[in-house]
Amino acid sequence: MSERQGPRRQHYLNATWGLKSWLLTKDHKRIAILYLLGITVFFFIGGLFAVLIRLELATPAGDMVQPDTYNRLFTMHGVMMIFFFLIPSIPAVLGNFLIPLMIGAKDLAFPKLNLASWYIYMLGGSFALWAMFNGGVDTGWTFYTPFSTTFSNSYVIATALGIFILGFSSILTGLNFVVTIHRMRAPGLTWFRLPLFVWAQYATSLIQILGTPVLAVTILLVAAERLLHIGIFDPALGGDPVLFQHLFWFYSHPAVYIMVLPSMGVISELITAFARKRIFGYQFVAFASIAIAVLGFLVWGHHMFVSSQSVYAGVVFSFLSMFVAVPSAVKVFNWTATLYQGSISWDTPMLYALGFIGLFTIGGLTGVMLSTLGIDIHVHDTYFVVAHFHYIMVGGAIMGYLGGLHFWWPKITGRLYPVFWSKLSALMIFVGFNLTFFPQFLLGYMGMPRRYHAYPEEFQVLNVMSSAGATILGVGYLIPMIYFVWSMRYGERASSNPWGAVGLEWETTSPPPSHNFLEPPTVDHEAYDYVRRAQEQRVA
Amino acid sequence: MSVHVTPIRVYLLIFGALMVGTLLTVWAAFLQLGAFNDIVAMAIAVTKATLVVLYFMHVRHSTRLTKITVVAGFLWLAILVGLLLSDYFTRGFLAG
Amino acid sequence: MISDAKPDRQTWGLDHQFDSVDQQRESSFLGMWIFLVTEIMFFGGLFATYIVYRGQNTDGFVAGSHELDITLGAVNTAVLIGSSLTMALAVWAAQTDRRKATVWFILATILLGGVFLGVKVVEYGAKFEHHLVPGPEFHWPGPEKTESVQMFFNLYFLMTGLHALHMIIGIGILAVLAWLAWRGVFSASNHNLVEGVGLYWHFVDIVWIFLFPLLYLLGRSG
Amino acid sequence: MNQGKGFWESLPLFPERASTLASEVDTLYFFTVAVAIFFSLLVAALVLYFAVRYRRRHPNEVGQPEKTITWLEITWSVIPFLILMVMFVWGAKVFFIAFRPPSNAVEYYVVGKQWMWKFQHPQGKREINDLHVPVGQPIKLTMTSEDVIHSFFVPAFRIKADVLPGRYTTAWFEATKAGAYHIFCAEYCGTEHSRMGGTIHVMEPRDYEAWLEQDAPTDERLLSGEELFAKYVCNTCHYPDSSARAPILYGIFGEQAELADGSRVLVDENYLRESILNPTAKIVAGYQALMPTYQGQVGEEELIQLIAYIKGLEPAGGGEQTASGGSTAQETAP
Ligand code: HEA
Ligand code: HEA
Ligand code: HEC
Ligand code: CUA
Ligand SMILES: [Cu+2]
Repeated sequence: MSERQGPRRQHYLNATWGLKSWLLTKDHKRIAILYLLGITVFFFIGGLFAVLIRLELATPAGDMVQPDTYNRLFTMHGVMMIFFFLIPSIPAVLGNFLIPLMIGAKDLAFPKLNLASWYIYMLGGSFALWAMFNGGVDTGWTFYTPFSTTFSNSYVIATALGIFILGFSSILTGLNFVVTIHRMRAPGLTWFRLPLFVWAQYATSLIQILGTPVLAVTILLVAAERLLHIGIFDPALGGDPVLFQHLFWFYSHPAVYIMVLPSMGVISELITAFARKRIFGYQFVAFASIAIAVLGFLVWGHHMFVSSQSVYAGVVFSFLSMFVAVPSAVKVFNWTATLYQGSISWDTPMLYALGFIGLFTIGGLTGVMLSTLGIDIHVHDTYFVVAHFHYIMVGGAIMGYLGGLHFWWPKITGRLYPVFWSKLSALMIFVGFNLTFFPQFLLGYMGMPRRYHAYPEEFQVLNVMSSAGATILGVGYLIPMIYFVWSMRYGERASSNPWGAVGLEWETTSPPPSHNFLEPPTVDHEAYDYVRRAQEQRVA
Repeated sequence: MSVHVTPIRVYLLIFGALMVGTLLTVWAAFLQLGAFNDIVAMAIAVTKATLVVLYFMHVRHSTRLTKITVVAGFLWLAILVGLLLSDYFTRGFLAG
Repeated sequence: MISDAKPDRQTWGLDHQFDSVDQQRESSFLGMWIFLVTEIMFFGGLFATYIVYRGQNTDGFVAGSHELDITLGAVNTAVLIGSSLTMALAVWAAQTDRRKATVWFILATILLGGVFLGVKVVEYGAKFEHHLVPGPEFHWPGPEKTESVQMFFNLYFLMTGLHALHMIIGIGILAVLAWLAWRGVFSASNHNLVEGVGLYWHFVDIVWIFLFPLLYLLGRSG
Repeated sequence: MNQGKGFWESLPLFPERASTLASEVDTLYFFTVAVAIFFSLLVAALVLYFAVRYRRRHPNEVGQPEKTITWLEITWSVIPFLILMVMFVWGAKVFFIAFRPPSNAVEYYVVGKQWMWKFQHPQGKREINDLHVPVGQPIKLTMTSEDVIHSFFVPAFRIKADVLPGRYTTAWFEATKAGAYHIFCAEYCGTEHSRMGGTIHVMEPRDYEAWLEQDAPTDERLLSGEELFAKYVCNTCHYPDSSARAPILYGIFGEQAELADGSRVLVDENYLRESILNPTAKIVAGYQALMPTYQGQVGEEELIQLIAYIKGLEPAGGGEQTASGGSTAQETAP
């Protein structure tokens, strides 16, 4: 791998060899790569299900697969994408790799725990895969009772157990990050000198710590009810199915911010690096992350406006939902303002960042529409909701993930990827994405319910557009797969700072040495100080 | 960093208080207080838990960060229960 | 300059990622506390469920709670608080370099924990005999709706069961800890592990401090 | 269906509007869409403009130093917040309209079941998956499920409400336009969820009357509430001068019941349901817990009949005569 040019330099990738050196590694950078492998596999499995969903929906009659199969497809699509791909994606891959580098530490606070988290993640994933190969689950990713506890004839417990196990991985990762960010910062690196990605990860970790345990008990209760036939949520046995929904969304609404906050952190890094400018309103952006994490816990009831929850609770949750939008707006406006008078390059990561801003805004604004009570009555559980969350999760969170991957790939592997192909695929993803999901807003307002395997004929045109878009989108996702793998062997070597960005991670070599820094860094300036850097360069 | 060593006397004192609290809560459970029974029982439990947290778990002599962490834990639990009850308490208000 | 030759790196148990013993100590305690916060939320979900269902099935819950043995419950509370005391003393002993005392206090904690679990087994057994274990065998003769009473016992078994599971895990960890203490691993400058386990044990005690009134006492006067 | 239409006409972009609620929801929707479009375009335009206008011209260029402008931050927090508050208040208003049936609403019953909808008209006529209703008449649906959670959704009316097992939920609408509209089940409920639909036929009142006169299309006749009241021997305890033994049920609906523990509850469908299935949960003041539970004996549809019967019992004095007049007996359809 490294015998090609120049003297062989030791770095974390070639420090030791052999499978065992990877499977027993405690180096956060290697663990990040282990996660990258797992996550990519789950993404493509989830994507494969999406392809089948879109194929089925190309025609109104439910003719390609049986209804039961279709129900399994969207359930496993949702489960794979949310729990096994998006929630761990940025934290476990980029967060793991970058947090110690960005704060000038040798590793996370608990490296062994970090490795254990990966094994727990894989174990949870194996359970879910096992359930999948045995026939899957058909409850929807939301596992609503009493369907999931009493009526479904599928592998509910195995899948739920997979998610339960995975939850520990998520909790432990969050715990590790919080301790690391509190206790391991380099001398001089005060909170307000931290990169915003670190702030975002910190906020994310808080949600993982405070929310995930509630999901864990909820899953236990579902499993207990299903296994032992005791009534916990089943009204036939004296339970209340709406209580399940409360407990589920207490975790799962904040969880959507687990998915998007890290992505927002990445975007802050990308915008500053490619505008070569300190971010506009640093403190506001930093605190917005925390505000989103905290307020995110107060709004879960907006998923239950028509669930027979009390009308007054609905009003309270709608009111509170409006507050989450404000810190999100602050972020969007600050990113935009950062571009003003910047020095903007159109490198591939920046394309993703710009795409993120637009698509997240659309997704977020439609989210606000959903939290408006009068509208949600009509569009709840229709394709409007499906469009909303794909705009944020695919158009937003995944754009951030891919942008980040393209940005730090040279740091991670020490190689560059082909510019043309990367820009082409970014464009394809953007176009394909909008074609797939924009028609779904229209479908939703028309009244097409979600989780429908067959639908009335008048919805077909828009569905065909959506399926066509998904094809473009799918190919758009395959291309990076190919050139990333290609670049590891044939890519041009990257310098330690190929983008001319500031940040501690760019001050060490690409790829970094096992202990991250040859000299332990100290910090005496703010984040994103491009002006100072330019002056230093002029002096030099 | 100096480690604060709590003297044995304090531990025994707290233990005594917890025992008294246990007896008290059993005794109070049989008083006819109506809805106040629940409140008294919970108040005693909270007091006991606070003593354990502050002294057995040394939070009284811990860093501010630890204190914040503990408070956050209970605060979030309060959020869960509070907003949950906002539904259950107002069900059926809008009947007819 | 921080280098591998820094003196305190030679002290027992300073991991490579840390620069100093203090940093390591603070990190492990923060980690432990955060873990306990997750435990609060974990049991919190159960408490929330309990509150909601108690509101919906008050008569069934009151009737169910009358089936529990207050004496056993109170004795167990005392036992568990006692074990918290011995645990606290074990920490104290470790902090003040008393090796033997540390071992003995840990063993006492294990013993009390065992007593607690033993009493729990007796209580569970009685429920089996009286057909109060949720499931097909469940039988409730009283006028209250069977489902309501059964819901009480669902939660009773889930909450005390998960609590007992935490105790069992705790006892396992304590056993290892006792062995380490006996080997003389801990000292005035190195007792983080004892303290960490102590935090866990006290937390389990706190859970019981709430479970006892909620399950055994509420509605007794009515 | 789309024959003879051009592409744009066959591309449905907007649902039919056939209830009084529909225009309320649509107006609110247009407002929020306008807000969404405005901000999306604003952000997109600024991003693109800046990205072009300030593109990097030589490799070592850096951006201008940034300054924090606090008033700007406050402005762009407060303005969205105010807009959001407008959306919230307006949305809540529409929501209350949607969930508070007018007092002159006529009551229909809906039972959801994997995977069909069963309806019952106030006159006692029953249908499956098709529902016929008159134009211009507010209609309240009282709904329950026999198995899992379903959701009653009529896009053309802009109404949706989950239908839960074990309790009653409500929705209401007033149709404004004759025609046939989709009914969907909007809450995922298992295998045939996507086929758990039907059609709501909105008819001119005259046509509706005529339709009601026709023979019931359904098969076996269910016992009426009154008959069930006798079948389950409710009348052995609850009869007009039984007051010593069990409460009189005449005129209790919609009133406050006084309970043994001193509290009061509103007598609504869910209360009646609980009184029948779980009588000990709330004991009426002055009575013993004598009443047996009917859990497992009375089916969902029978329960609906019973509750409808009790609701129809006019206040005391009206006597037996009035009671059956207001009941669900099919024979007495006006
Ligand atoms: C990453 C994931 C993610 C994120 C970040 C969000 C963010 C938001 N979501 Fe979304 N949501 C989901 C994922 C996500 N959501 C999923 C998966 C579901 C479906 C679950 C299921 O049922 O399967 C869902 C469903 C969902 C519903 C339930 C719909 C229903 O089932 O009926 C609601 C209702 O309120 C909602 C609201 C919101 C709001 C208000 C935000 C806010 O946080 C958005 C804030 C952002 C902005 C507002 C944009 C930026 C602001 C500006 C540019 C300034 C101008 C703004 C104004 C003037 C308002 N979401
Ligand atoms: C992170 C989350 C995430 C992501 C990334 C996606 C990605 C996609 N989703 Fe999904 N989606 C959800 C989360 C996500 N989704 C959730 C939570 C639900 C709700 C589930 C529920 O109701 O319970 C849902 C539901 C959902 C539905 C609604 C189903 C229904 O209600 O009936 C649809 C329909 O179009 C859909 C489509 C898509 C498409 C086209 C993509 C595309 O972006 C995917 C593109 C990726 C690929 C296409 C993979 C690329 C790989 C290849 C092309 C190789 C394929 C290999 C072979 C063919 C051998 N999704
Ligand atoms: C054995 C006697 C008995 C029978 C049979 C009986 N009930 Fe009752 N019912 C009572 C008594 C006593 C009460 C008051 C105590 C209580 O609330 O449980 C009552 C209360 C009620 C209430 C609440 C009344 C209020 O004022 O709030 C309703 C409704 C009711 N019964 C309906 C029925 C129906 C319907 C049936 C038959 C399916 C029935 N009952 C059969 C004895 C009976
Ligand atoms: Cu019934 Cu979906
Ligand atoms: Cu949400």
